[in-house]
Amino acid sequence: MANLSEELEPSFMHEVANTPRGKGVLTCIQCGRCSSSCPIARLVDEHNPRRLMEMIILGSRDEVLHTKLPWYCLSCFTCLDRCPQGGDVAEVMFAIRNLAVKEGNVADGFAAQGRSLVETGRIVNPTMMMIKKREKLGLSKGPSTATEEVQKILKKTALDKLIASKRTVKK
Amino acid sequence: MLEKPAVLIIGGGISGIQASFDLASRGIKAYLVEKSPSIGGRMAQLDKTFPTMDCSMCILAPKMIDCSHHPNVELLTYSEVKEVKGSAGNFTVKVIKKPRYVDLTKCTGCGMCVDNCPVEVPNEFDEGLGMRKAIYMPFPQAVPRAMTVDKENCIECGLCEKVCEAEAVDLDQEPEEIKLKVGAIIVATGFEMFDARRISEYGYGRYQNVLTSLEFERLLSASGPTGGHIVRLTDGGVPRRIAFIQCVGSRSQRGELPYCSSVCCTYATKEAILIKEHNPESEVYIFYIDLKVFGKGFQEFVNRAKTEYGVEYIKGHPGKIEENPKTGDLIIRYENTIDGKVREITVDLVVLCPALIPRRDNERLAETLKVELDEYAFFKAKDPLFAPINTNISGVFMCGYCQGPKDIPESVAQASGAAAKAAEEIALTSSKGGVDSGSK
Amino acid sequence: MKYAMFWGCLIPAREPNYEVSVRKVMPAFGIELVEMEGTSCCAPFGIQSLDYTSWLALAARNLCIGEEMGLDIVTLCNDCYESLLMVNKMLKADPELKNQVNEILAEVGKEYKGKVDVKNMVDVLYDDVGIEKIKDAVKNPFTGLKVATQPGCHLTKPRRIHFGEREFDVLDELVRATGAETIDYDRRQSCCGGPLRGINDELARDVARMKLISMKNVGAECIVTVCPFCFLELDMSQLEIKRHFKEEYNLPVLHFAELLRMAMGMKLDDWEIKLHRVPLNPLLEGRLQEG
Amino acid sequence: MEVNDEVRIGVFICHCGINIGGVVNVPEVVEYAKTLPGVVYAEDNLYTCSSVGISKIKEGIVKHNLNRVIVASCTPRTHEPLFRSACEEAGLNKYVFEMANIRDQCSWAHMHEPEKATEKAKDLVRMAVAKARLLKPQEEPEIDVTPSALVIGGGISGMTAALCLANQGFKVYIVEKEPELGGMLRHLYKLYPTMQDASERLNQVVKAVESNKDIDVLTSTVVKQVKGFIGNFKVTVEKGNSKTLNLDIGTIIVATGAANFEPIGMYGYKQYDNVITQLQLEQLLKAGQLEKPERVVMIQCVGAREEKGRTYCSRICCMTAIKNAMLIKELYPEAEVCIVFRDLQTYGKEYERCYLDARSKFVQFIKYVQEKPPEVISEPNGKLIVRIYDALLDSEIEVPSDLVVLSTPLIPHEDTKELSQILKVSLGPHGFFFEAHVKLRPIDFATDGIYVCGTAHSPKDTAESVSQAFGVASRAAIPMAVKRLRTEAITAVVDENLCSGCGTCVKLCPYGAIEKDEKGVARVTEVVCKGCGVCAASCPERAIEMRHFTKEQVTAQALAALGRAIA
Repeated sequence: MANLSEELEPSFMHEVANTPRGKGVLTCIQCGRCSSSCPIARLVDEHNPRRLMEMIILGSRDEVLHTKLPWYCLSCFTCLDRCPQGGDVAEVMFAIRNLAVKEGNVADGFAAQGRSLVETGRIVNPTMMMIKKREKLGLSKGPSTATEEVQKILKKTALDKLIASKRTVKK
Repeated sequence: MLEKPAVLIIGGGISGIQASFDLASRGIKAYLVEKSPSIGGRMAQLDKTFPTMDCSMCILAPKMIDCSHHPNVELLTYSEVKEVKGSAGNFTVKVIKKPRYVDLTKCTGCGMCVDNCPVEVPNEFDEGLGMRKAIYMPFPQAVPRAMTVDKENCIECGLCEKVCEAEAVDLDQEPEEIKLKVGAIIVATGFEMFDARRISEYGYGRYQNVLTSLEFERLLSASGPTGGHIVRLTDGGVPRRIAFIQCVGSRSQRGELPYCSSVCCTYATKEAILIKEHNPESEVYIFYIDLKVFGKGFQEFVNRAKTEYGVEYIKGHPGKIEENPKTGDLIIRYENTIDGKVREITVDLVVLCPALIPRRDNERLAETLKVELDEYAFFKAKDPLFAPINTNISGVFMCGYCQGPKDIPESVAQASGAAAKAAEEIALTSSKGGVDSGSK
Repeated sequence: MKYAMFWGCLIPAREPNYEVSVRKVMPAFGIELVEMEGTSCCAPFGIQSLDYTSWLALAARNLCIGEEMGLDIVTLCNDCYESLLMVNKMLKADPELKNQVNEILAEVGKEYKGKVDVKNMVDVLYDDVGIEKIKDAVKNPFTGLKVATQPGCHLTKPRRIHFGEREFDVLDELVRATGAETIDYDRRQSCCGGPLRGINDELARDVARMKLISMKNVGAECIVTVCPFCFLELDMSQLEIKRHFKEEYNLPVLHFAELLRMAMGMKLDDWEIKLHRVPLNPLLEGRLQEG
Repeated sequence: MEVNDEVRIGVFICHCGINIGGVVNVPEVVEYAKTLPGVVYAEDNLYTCSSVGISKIKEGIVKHNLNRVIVASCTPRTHEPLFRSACEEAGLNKYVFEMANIRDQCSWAHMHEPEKATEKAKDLVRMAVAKARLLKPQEEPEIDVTPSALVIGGGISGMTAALCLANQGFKVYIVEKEPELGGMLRHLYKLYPTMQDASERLNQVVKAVESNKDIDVLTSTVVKQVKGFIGNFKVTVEKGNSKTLNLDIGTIIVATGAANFEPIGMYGYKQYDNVITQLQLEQLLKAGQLEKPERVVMIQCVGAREEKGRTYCSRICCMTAIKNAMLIKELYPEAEVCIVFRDLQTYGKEYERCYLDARSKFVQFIKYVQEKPPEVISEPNGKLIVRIYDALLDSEIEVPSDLVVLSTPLIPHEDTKELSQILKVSLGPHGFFFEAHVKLRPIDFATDGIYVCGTAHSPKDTAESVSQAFGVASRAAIPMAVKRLRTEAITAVVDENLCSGCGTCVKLCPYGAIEKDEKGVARVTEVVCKGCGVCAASCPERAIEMRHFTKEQVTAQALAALGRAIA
């Protein structure tokens, strides 16, 4: 396991707890039920939700936000189901991802989804071939999309700028 | 005013017995009301006790006998408190003696009736693992040493009545109402076990080889359903690998019990040592969150389990248990949080340590006594630090697990404390009441 | 019963067969699905991972459309359901949060009032239609067919954990209504692996594989799901696993709407059958085409 | 019927339903008993312990002029008192009664060999007859109990016990070696879990004690000498090492509390001035002298739960650390607090919630393992670095800190050894007082009339100490309420001319019932003796004998067992 003795920032715990969906980190008693239930932790050693919570408590901000750690989670809520503290490990995961994205650390797949959302108002759009097939079957081209309204909203929430500023990830 | 000072004690477990014996020994009449057919409480179900490994019944039975033989103690078993009126120093209590359908003065507990009774039902004393007849004595050392007829399951064939040489069976006995005048009341109703079925990921109630610790204690006991042999319930074989899981329902903020039941880490250690004594090559694992070793001699007890017996303590609460339907083996998924590795281990038997919770009928009893319960439904102390034994009603005291999680020595000490507070109450109210009780 | 139909984007774009089945089955039970104009992405977990406020705003905007139509919204896809349901509940419970969101919605002249509810197709079938009516409509029961259901995490877990709502077995009961048998397999409540598609495809495939193994162990013959993500994942990963691990599972994946449609005697068109990467024909010859 | 006249023994043999009768041929044993010398009457009955059986014994004694009675049935442990009182009610001294256990030690043990079991039953009856012939009546001495209690230690435990006893109408003396009452609570600021103010609540109790006319408070006073036994203790106390007082005491309560361990040489204590103990921190908080720390690191189990030596867990340090952490957060919200622990002892109903409250206030919790304890290093600028191996992250981390607080265990006071000798009570492996039975007599001593409560018994918090204090108030009240005690009749007797004065018996007696007199001869205080027989068995000169189990009687039984005819 990496040596964590680089700069530890105790304020990181405060930062995550005050991020929406992040306050669950404070209820964690390190019991290990989430990591032993997580389908990903079973397959991959790097991903361990319990250890991630301990890293947040300790304040290893750099290790958590500037690596691939936030991007293993399936958001399948099994950990949330098993956590005796009603703590929100899965919810905290979203908080860390939001913070990571602010620092330019975005998993490629989600960045692509973001771009498609900003351009078309949807993540997935029917291909030309699919549109032809749908029309042949008497179906509409697909549900109508209020793209401009979406773009106005995303300008207000500055999601467009957020995705544009992607920086390379450390590990 | 009271002719003779008397105290009502509700609950015949070790706390109730100790409080009654203390009061009786100093000349105060003790009415000990116990809901089940015999006093003895939870301790009677245990095989051994920590940290000394005394056989539980061997140190409990003499106390039960001394208590029941004491001239100042009146045992009201198979009875319940129905109504309480009056105030400190002068309570009037109505107790309902449920019909036992056996005359206590005649029955000597010889067991002829049991041999002839055709009806077999699961025995609550064995947590349902063993069977008992419709006419039964909960356990061999029961006090009073007499049979009780369980009318729900009795088919009224009358065989027991026929074979009883002492003519003690009386199948048309009626409930009896008794009125008592007491100066103080002590509540000692003990605890129940959290229903481990509610933690569905551990499969209790679905997987046969997942037991609760009290069921396992019955397997360990010589008076238990297997005469003290530890067996797998699926195939009756001797289990080689056994895992204990702590905090099942305890320390949980998601709708189960948010507190620590205090005794499970230590009794799990005891049961682990007993397994190793029964079968030295067996492997025993204890999965825990924080090992609670705070009591006198507890840490040394755990050290012995680790070094002398080789019990393995793993800091990591398992996420799930799966059953191999063919073999009945159990696959535990856990993370050893010390080395951060997520692993699987296959064991023959899993023993869950469920939370210990207040008795369900504490609500009804609290209403009868007009005492407050706390948010867990334990009885609420007037002041947790300086008046832990007083309730909000003067003259009504409490001791043992019904006040909060504690082990046997703390319950016994607190039971003596309740006896002191009751005696103090009687001394104060009787001196106020004019007639000098002579003890000043 | 009338509902505002929120199709989402994955079903119309990738699985029109699911849409066709729904359009055929629902009217048969007197459920009228009114098209929603000018919807957008529901902001599923992918977008929630990017930005919290954008999630609330986008989901709330969609909810406003339902409010303007005065109809409760019905969704098919688990992710649309989870996103709209959670935002709907959060905004109803937290007026301060609602005002924040309405400030953003003001940009597009909309205001969230919290007048409608969000339902999933499974709830509509179970509550409004009811098991008995479904059983009556079944002409071609799948007696003996061993089905492993995949209700999906986003449909069942958040609402049960956060709001203590309904357990898993709603989909099982619906499947049994079509005459089929549902099997309990150990990894029933675990994830299909879909959300990691595009992020870590091998990992997604391995998670799916764990689930397939668990289904095969108990003798499942096919998989029935309601979520397009689970459908794609469990369907496509069987081919990848065959290539990579040389293991064959041959568990055809069906949307419940398709299963119900066939049980009601309607036949699937060829193009719909072709959209299932794991061939349906072992399922079709034996049972489905007589009706 | 005088006992020393001709021996007339009656033998009552029990079927115990099928428990004995189902294996042993009881009528055959009855006939055999009639052939034994001294036996004038023998009979069997289905249940000797039933009301019918008891009346048959009484009738037998009168009708056949019996002066010895034997019941061959089950275990004396549960039924001897019952049969002895039957003999008493029929006018016989209850010590001319002997039991033969032909159930647990015969019919149950040899369930599958009825013939051999019957023979063994005959042997057991023959042995009982051999002994019964030599039995003599014994008397249970009675003693008066002075209704006054001595409470050693004026802390919360001692005061609570004293108040409860006084309210029950007994005279109480509190002896406190410090110049004022209060004990440990005087040094505390707030009490967990309710955060009540320690001194405010303590003063209420002290006022109640000082204003109670039945309690005499003797401060700056120590116990010098204790003579006598339960109900009749002669206690000499010394006030301000000048005046001595003699007190007549019925029961003694040890409530001497415990001391704080000074972790000299550990984690830089006394080496760096910003390394303090939890108690010192609490006093700073109480006096409002704690400057705003940037980062506080608390280390648990300092000098406790060790491999060897202080192996015990001191129970209160985790909760003390959490309480002090919360107090610091209340005073300075931006201060960071980090608790480095091994196993958090937040047991019971309330303490888990305090732990979670601390976490919700951003207190960090880091787990270390015994093999890799933290290290405290001092930087040139006076700042401290705490190097910790975080077991839950399997990695070495360094935490800068401007205040390190060590959670240390409670240890016995130095004068505990001396007090245990004065009271002749024993100490446990770690120097705390050793109770009669850890499970069922946790606050009694083996020696009657002396009780223990509070941290003198073992580390515990205020609520637990108070509960135990009320407990000893009941235990001590029992002898004082009944005013007269009947004590054990089967006691040890020392033969002066055989005793060599070696003192083995004095050392071994668990109840402190033997002392050497001026002539150096062992003297038994009969009322304290429990008749356990340890002294008799270990006396190298065979100088000590037990009443009711004399050498002659036991030899006769042994010979009978070997089948020799009874002389």
